[in-house]
Parts: sequence; C-alpha cells; structure tokens
Amino acid sequence: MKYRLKIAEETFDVDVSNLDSEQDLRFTIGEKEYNVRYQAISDNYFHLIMNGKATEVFVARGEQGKHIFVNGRTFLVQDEDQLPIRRARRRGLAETPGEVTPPMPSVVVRILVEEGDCVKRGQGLIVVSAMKMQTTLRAPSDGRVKKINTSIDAKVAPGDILVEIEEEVENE
Amino acid sequence: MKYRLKIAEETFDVDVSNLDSEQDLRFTIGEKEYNVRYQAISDNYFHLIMNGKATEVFVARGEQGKHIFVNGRTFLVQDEDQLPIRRARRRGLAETPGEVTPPMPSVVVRILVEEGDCVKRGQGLIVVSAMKMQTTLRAPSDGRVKKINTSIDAKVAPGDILVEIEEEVENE
Amino acid sequence: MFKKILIANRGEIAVRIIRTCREMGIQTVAVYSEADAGAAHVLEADESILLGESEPSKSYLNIERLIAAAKNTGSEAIHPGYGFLAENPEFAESCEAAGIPFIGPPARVIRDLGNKTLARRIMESASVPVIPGMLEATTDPSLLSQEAERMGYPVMVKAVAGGGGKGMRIVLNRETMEEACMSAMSEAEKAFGNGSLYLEKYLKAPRHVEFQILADHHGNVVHLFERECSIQRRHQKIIEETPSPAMTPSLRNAMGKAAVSAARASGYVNAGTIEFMLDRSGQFYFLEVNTRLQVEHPVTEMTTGIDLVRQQLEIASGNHLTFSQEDITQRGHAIECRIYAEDPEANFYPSPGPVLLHREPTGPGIRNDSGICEGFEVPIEYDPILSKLITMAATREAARERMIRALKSYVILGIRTIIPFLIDILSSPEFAKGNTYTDFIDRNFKNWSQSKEDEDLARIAYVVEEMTYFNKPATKVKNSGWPTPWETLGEWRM
Amino acid sequence: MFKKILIANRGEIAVRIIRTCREMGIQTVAVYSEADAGAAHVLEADESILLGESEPSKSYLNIERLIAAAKNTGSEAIHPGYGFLAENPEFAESCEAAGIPFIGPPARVIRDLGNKTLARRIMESASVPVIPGMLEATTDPSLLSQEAERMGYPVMVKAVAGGGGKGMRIVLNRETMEEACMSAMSEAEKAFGNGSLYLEKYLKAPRHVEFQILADHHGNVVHLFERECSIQRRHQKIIEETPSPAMTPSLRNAMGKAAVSAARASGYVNAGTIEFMLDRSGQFYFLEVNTRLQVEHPVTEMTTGIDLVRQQLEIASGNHLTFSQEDITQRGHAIECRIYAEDPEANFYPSPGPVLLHREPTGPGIRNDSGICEGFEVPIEYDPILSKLITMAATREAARERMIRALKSYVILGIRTIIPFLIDILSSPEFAKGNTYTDFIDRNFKNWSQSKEDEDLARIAYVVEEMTYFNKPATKVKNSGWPTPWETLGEWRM
Repeated sequence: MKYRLKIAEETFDVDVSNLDSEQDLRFTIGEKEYNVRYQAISDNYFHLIMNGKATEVFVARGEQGKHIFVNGRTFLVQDEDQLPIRRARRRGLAETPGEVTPPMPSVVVRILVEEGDCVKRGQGLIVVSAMKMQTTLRAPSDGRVKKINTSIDAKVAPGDILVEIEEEVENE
Repeated sequence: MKYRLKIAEETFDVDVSNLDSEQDLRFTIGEKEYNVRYQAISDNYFHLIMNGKATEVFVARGEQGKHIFVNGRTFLVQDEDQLPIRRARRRGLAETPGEVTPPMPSVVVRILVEEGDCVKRGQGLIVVSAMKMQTTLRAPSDGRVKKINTSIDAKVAPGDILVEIEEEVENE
Repeated sequence: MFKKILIANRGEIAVRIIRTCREMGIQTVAVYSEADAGAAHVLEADESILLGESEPSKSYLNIERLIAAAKNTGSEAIHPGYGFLAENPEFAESCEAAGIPFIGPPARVIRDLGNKTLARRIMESASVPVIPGMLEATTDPSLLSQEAERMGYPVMVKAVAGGGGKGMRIVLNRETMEEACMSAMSEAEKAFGNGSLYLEKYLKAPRHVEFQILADHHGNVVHLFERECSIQRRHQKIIEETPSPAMTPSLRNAMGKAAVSAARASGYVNAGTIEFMLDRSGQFYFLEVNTRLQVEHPVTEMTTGIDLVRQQLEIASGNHLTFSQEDITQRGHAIECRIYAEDPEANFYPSPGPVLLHREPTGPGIRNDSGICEGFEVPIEYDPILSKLITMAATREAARERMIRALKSYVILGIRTIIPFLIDILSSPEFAKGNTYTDFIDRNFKNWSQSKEDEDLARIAYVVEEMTYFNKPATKVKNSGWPTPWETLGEWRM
Repeated sequence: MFKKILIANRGEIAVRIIRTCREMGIQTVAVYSEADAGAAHVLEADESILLGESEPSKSYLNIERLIAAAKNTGSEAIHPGYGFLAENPEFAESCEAAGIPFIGPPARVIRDLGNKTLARRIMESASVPVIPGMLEATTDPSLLSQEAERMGYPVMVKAVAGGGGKGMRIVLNRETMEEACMSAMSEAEKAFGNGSLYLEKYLKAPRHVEFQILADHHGNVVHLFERECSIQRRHQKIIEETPSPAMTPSLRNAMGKAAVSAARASGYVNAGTIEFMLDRSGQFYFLEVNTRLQVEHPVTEMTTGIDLVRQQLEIASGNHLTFSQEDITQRGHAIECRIYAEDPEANFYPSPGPVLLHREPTGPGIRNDSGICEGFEVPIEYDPILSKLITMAATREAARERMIRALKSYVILGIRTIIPFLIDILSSPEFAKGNTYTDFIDRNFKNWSQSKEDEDLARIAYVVEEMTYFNKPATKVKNSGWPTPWETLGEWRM
C-alpha cells in the first residue's frame, strides 16, 4: 500500500507492507525504513513500537486531514491523493503578488484604504483580529488598490483574498 | 416516541415528545413529567437541563445496553424491546431452585463436590475467584448433585449453570 | 457565606471558580455568549444565562446584562475572574449600586490603582520604590514624544487602563515613536475604552516578580510570597513559577513588606497582586497592581496550600483572614505553563476551532486548570488561553522535569497549541539554570521552529489509524451496535 | 543513579513509578501478562516484556522470568511496587543474587518482618508496644483453637505471610473457629504459598494508624507522619487520610518515635510503613511492617511534599537522605479513595470488563493515580484497584468537600466501581466528624444500596443519546469523513 502524506508543505511517499503478523508493519518513508509493531487501544489511541522504541500516539480525524499527536507535538497530516481541492493555504503574506490574505481565521476590524488608493509596499491595508490579537495586513508591493473584497466584522480565513493590488502604476 | 427502559430489574415506560425547539423535550416516565433541554457536546457527553436543573451526563454504548453516568453514579440502562434474549441475569443465588450460577464473571478454583453427592442447604459446592476475591457457591437447598457443568480454571459468568441439584431426595 | 454567586467570566477561570464554589456548597450561575453555549464553564455550572451575541461588548463586557442576570437568578455576589470587567471600576460600582457584593476590591481602589500614574503616586507616598516615568497620562503623541526625549530612549509606552500587554509598546528610538503611540492608543481604546497612554523608562531585560496579597475588610493584610513571570512573548506571560530563582530570603522579605505597604497604602481589600520589576543588581521597582485574581495564582496555591478563590469568597462575605503572615509557608516549587491556542508552525497565530480530542496529563504533582472539553469549538472572539498546566515538586529541577513529562502527555487535537514551544523552553539549559529574564524568548528562542523529528512517526500513525479504522472487529460495539428502533422499527413508536 | 529499571508490577502503581522515573530521566521496562498487552503501564513504559500467561504464577509472580527480563533489557534495578512479589524475600534474594538491586529493603529484613511472630519479637525487644497474641505460627487448626480459648474470643486469625486482608478472619466464637482457620489457610496458601496462621487478640473497633518511614543505607531513619486507614471493607482499606483525625501532637510524636525505633530495630532500609492499632484511650500497638511502598503513599506525598518513589530510587542507588526529621513538615490535609472495580448494586462483586469511557477529575488539589485507559479490558485475574483518587486542601473539611466533587466528576463506564459508595461515605456526618474506626462500614453502611435518585435522569440520557446518535449533522467528521483509499480506491495502491 502506498500513500503520499503531507505535513506542513512537505510531501513524502510512504510505502507500507505487512510483515509476519498482522500487527507488524514495514514502512518506507522517503529514504528511511522502519519496522513498526502497533496496537490499537481505542479509536483514537495507538501504541507504536518503531524500530524498538515505544510511543503513544493519538489521532483525530478533522476536516482538513488527521491531527496527530506524538511526544507532545501535533501534526496535521494530509493524504495528497485525498485533498479534493488543493487550497493554497498561505502562511503570512500572500504568495501571489498583489493578493492579500489573512494568516489566520480572524475578524476584520479596520480597513485602512479605499479602492483606487495608491499604496506603498509595507503600508497597512487591513487590520484583522483573532483571539484578541490584532494583525495588520500590509501591501506586498507598491501599487493601487484594485479591489476590496471584505467589510468590517466579516469573518475571514487564510486563502480568502481580502484586497487586490495592481502593481503597474509606474506612469502615474 | 415510546421506550421501555430497564435499570437493574425495574422497567419503566418512557414517553418523549418534542416541545417548541428541537433541543427541548418533554418526558413522561411512569407518573412523573420532566421538561428537558439538551445539548450534545460530543458523542458521549451531554448537558441536560431537567426541570431547570443542569447536569452533565456521559453515555457509552456497551454490549448489554448503555452505560450512563449521572452525578457520580452509573447505571446500565437497557431497552426492553431491544433485549434479543432475555437472559436471566442473576444476582447472588439462582432464582431457579436447584441451579447454581456465579454472581460475577469469575474463574472456577475449586470444586468441592462430585456428581451424585448428597448435599445440605448452604453447603459449599464450588469456589470461584475474580480479581483475587474468592466466593463459595453454596447449595440452595438439600439435595443431590445431579450435574456439574464446569471444571477447574474455567471462566464462568452469571447465568451459567455450574451445578444442578435435585431436590427430591426425601426417601434416601 | 453566599448561597449563590454569578461568575462574570468564561473559560478556565470560570471553571476554576465554579470548582471551589461547589466544594464550599455555593451554587454557581454561569453567563455565556452565543459562541459559548457548549463551553466548559456553562456545562459545569449549576445554572447558566445567555448574555447575548459573541462580541464581548454584547455579552461578557455588558454590565447591564450581567447585573440583570445576577438579579434574575438571585445571585448574592459576582465574581469577575480576570480580564473582561475584572478591573473595571464602573462594573464594581454597578454591583455595589445593585446591592450585589463584587468579589474584589472596592470600586475606588480599582479606579485608583487602574490609573497607572495615580498608582505611582500612591506607591511613592508609601515609600514603595517606583520606576522613573511620567506621572500624567495623555492622548497627545507629541507630548509623549517630548517626555521620551527627556527620559531618553528606550521607553515603554503603556495604556493607563491597560493590562496583559494590551496597549503596550517598547520604543527604541524617536523614529518609531509616533506610530507606536498611535497603534497602542487604538489598541487600548478598543480593549479598555480608554486610549490614554503614559511612559516609563524601559529597563533592559529585568525580571518580572510579583507578590500575591490578601487583605480582609478588617485591616489584616498578608502576602503569599512571590511569583516570577519573566518568560513572556508579545508581552504576554507564558510561564510563571514560584519561588523565583532570583530570590534571596532578605530580598523576599523586603519585597513582601513593600507589597503589604502597597496594599495598605491603597486601602486594598480582597486578593491582589503587586507587580515589580527586579533588575540584575537586586533593585526592585513597583510596576502596577493587578486588582483581581491573577492568571498565575495556582503556583501560589500549590506552594502555600491556600485556596485563593476560597479566600476571595471568605473576604467578600466579610470574614476575617484565619491566618497571619507567620502562618503562611512556602514549600516546594511550582511552575505554570499557559496553554495558548496558537500555531507554533505558523508564527504563533491564533488557532481557534474544534477540540477533537482532549486528554489531560495526570499523576503526582500535576494540576491542569482547563476551560475546554472535547466537542467544544474554541471561539475566535476571546482570549487564546485554553488551560493552565501546573506542576509542583520538592525542587525547581523536579518541577521542571515533571512539567516536561506533563506537557509531553497533554493531548489537544483539532486546534494548535504552544505546547511544543513550551516543551523546548522547559528543556533548555537556560531555563534549567533559572536565567529567566524578560528578554528570555528573544534571546534564546527568537527563531524557534518545531522540530521535524517526529514527522515520520506521525505519517506512520496516519496509516495505522487508517488500517484499524476499516478493520474494526465486528464485535466492536461502536460500529456494530445492537439494532435500535431508529434503524429497525421505523416510526411505529411515535 | 540507575539509567534503566524494570518494574515488576502492573496497574496504577507501575504507572505511578514510571512517571517518577521519566521525570528523573530513568528508562523504564514494563512487564506484562497476556491479559495486559494493552494495559496502561505497558503503554507508558519505554520498553515492555511479555512474561507469560495471565495467571499470576506464570507472569507477575514468576521470579525466573522477571530476572531474565531484567537481564535481557539491561535493567539496573527492579522496583517491585506493592503486592505480587513486593514482600517476597526469595524475590529480593534472587535480585541480589543476579546483581540487580532490589528497590526495597534487604531480603533478610523482608523475611524477618514478613514473619509476623518474629516481627513481634523484634518490636518487643525495641520496646515498641505490641498487641497480645501468639508468637508462633502453625498450620494446625486445633492448636489455633486452643490458643484462642486461652486468649478469649474474639480473636483475629492471620496468615503469617499475609497482607491486604488475605488469609485473615475475625472469629467471634469457637463454633466458627475451625472453618475460619481452614479457609484462611487455603487463601494464604494460594496467595502467598504459605498457609501458616497465627492469632491476635481482636480489638473492637480500633483505629488503624500507620507511619511512613524512610531509611537510607547510611543509618539515617526518618518518619513522614501518619496515615489513618480505618475505613475498611472486607479487611481492605478503601479510604485513607492524613493527618489522622485522632492525632494529637504528643501522640504523633510518640508514635513517630516508635516507628523510627521499629525501623532501626529491624535494620530497615528504603521506604516502609509501620502499622499500628490505636484504641480509644490513645494506646497504640504495633501491628505489622509493610516492607514496600504502600498503596496509600500519595496522601503522605501531598502533605509532606516529598516524592516517595524518588526517595526509594535515591536510597536504592546508595544516596543519603537529603533531609532530616526536622526538615519534614506536614501541611494541609489529604484524603485518598481507592477506586475498586466492584459493583455497588450487586454486593460489591468484582466487575472486570472493558473500559468504554474514562474521564478523570481535574482541578486544584486533585490527583488521580490511574492504571486504566479507555479501550482497556480490566482482567479478571488481578486486583480490582483501578485507580486512587487523592484530594488535598488546607483543612480536612475542605479536602472532604473536594473529594466529593472529584468523585462526582469521575467517569468510568463499562465496568462498575465503588464510586457511588465512596460518595455516600464521604458525605456522611460520621465521616465528616472524623469518627473513623475500623468498624465504620459495618456501623454506618451495613445495608447500603445505591440511591435510585438519578434513575430517571439516566433514562432521559438514554433517549437523548439515541436521538443524537441518529441525527448527527452530515458535516460531523466522524460519520462523514473524507473518502479514503480503503473505500474508494480499492487495491490499486498495493
């Protein structure tokens, strides 16, 4: 059985096969090999012995993938082949030049510009708030505000394009 | 919607209907009436407000019915109409005269009589053990041991007939 | 003692107050907003009252609705918790006006101490050392800039009504002063309804050491020793402990006396905290008074054996303190970690959302004051504190090791938390040595990112879960179940 | 300090030992029987070794296999926990012979003190008061009957190798003497491999008060104050607390000194407990020494702030005690409830089976030492202790109220526990008054049965669960899920 499993932005091929017993598995992940003995304690709770080392692991199925707890760390693990739409989940500033998206689920508290305004790279455009933390979304480059797709008190999420900036304003 | 719900040996008719909202129910249980507002927090965890009083309730589905936690007490609640076979789950001595069943899931550690033996009411027949507690199963009446249906180290459960005693031994 | 009280708060602190009330036989009334209908404090309270929409101003900050809820439920007192209206003198006054005791200091004391410049004057009059700074607050940025020039950069811009890092900025030079003032003012206006700012000389990397005090209505004031709260990120404390690694018996004695003087000078009643900055030479300066139960109060409870919420209730109902300063002893060492819903892989952005799985650490010397439960959707509207994990042991080192174990066994899935960050801090040599200054994070963990060490294990777990999910034995109850009327009998029962 | 130890036990005590080891950086090796493959102690340990079949003699009581497991894993010491082989001198000897330190007293001390009649003689020689009784054990019922006649009924028949109520009988008159001896002998033979019995004068309704001691290899012996363990059922303790409600400072001082003398007289090393009977006049009598960590050790840990398992490890590795008697202080009050898997609705019969749901109580002053987890099938073969719930507060009354709250929020579903019984005991006026004598249960709760008060709520919950089970929103993850290769893609990946 093969999987392509993604954590953060990294995807690895995962190959798994059964060894002698049902509870004994052999994994190949990228270049690495692991012998794993597992025991399912409950729906969410597993005991893994990986190359002789025991670990307790917790797994919960969420909307975007499986949330997995290992040794105090948690990971969102996604099956590349199961991601129905490859949402460009952005962290921080938008990757697409000119599009401004919030880094976290948040509420719009202030809009600092209007459509048509000229803005400088780094200028504040929109202030969003989540859990009492305010973040100012800034212009990724010099340009003109082409479109504002949100309003005060709107709930927004990463990937939502709140402001579009036109870059070509050289001749003004 | 009607239910017949059994706790321990008592069964009550339970009648439930919706009030104005989906979360507001009206129950009739035996003679009593209850207005209940409920909220499902997770699969096993419910918040009930019964006649204005709030309680946290936990429910787990088991093989014999639902195990329900309320205010530090737990109850096994069974739907009479769902009990496929009405196992005579006995507590303590068997109700059927002459049949001896253990009061708990246990292991047979000693058999004190043989088939054919005459026994007196109260005489020890079999010693079972569970969780380091030994219990002697005693003859429910004078009689003769007709049949022994178990052996040392056997795992037994309430309802299993371990020894059968014939009562009519007047003429011996 | 009160028979029933209303708790004008949410989350872990509301739950924590409910627990002591239940132990004292006091009925509790929870209040909640629409986002919190399934919140832990609602589930654990004896009664609960919906205040309104999720926006704080329509629920937890709405004085009128809170007073009405208290009256309608026959609540005999109101506990404000921390945050929200806890340090709002108008709220305390409204409670007093409605004849419902406010479990905290009198409104006048809150007002005096909440005004940071007035608080400074009170402390100076009581010979409590204060840090150089402005005595008047203002909303005029140019006045602030003038003062900063006079005092010399770096300076700290602070909201006069502030707390918890809101409306606070460190300004290193004149170029950034104006923008800092504007944004601090706006933040303070939003958070406290008051945008006035003042300045303080900025001490580089001091320790933040505070003293817990208790004062009854009969003039008895005691302190319950210190808490060290230097480990902060974005001006938010994240780890607190007691005793402070920097403390000596004589310094403790001097600071404890100063704390009691500060409380007496302000006419303090109920539980409060006197915050100090402690510089590397052992000089300490009054910072501010937090006129409420502190987030980090559990470390004091664990090392003194005194339940502070119980004391708050006893004091508010007019009882005398049952112990004097000599009766209070400090034993062992306690550390608290605040479990924030923030994504350590994404610049610590807030991480609201559903709690899919919640397994709390247990065992000797571990306490977890949690405000969440499985199935709860952590709202976007409120503070990101999910819970506070506290460990205690005989020594600092043992408490630290215990905290690492506890953090590593604390399972919260569905939202992200700072637990991995906390584990790395607790495991660091600098923390182990007690080198905890307010610049600790910047100095040691500026570019921290979560280790990738266990990612393969997580991938393996993904597959194992997949395999067992579709291979559950037929005897397994959850999947097989017994037939139910909903499945087999249709509607004949209706 | 050891780098790795093997824990020759299971359940809550194995888990508790693992936790301290982890905090100290010591690797742990769990051992288990077939019934315990999914047990909590296996899941939490760094390594685990299957010993054999579920029957104790083939696993947890099998000395040969335990020693082999220790050797094969490179374990540097063995912790026996309590029960099983903890007080078996042959086991301690085997460990010594294999060059693996046994974390407990030397085999000789275990043997001497395990022989109850020899223990009496040792105590008499050290002027520790002992209860009138036989000095020689026997397997001859008629000899026992003769002694009983001489001493006068009621008498207590006790197994010379006994502990935990096994092989123990109270005999009120000569008619029941012989059967009592026979059954005690058989029980002792089964449990300890030694059926020898002896007699003691039976004191009516004394208190059971014990003292915790610690002794290092260098002649330092201290006590850590008392525990009151009078609340027993079927000679099993169910509730323990400290301080004892019966204790005065002078009595505490006298008993503490006697406990230290007893430890010194026997050449004791490591942690141990000196058990006394305390009659209503304040006279106390030596009962026995438990040469191991006691089930109820957490109440001592919580009131003294000392981790007893850590001390055991330090002592076993040859270190000196780091504190003297004057350094040890008692603060606050702690209560422990043992959570047994017994059905309170069915005569307290054992209740093995699956743990379907497990939610532990949390919050200030609560500790739960649990040996179970959700998904575990509690085996029929072993002790019914599932966990131990401990609460601590400033006063006995506050600890009692806290325990009631904790018990009421402790959810274990699938098997039955004595929690409802414990709640009623803790809530009773006699317990609140501290009238805790060994006949407490007989006197106050002889015909106890679980209240029917909440049965209607349980019926309502049944229906509510049914309704939500079949009305789950389609967006709910667990039911809908996303398609997976097992469902949608068949075997193309293989």
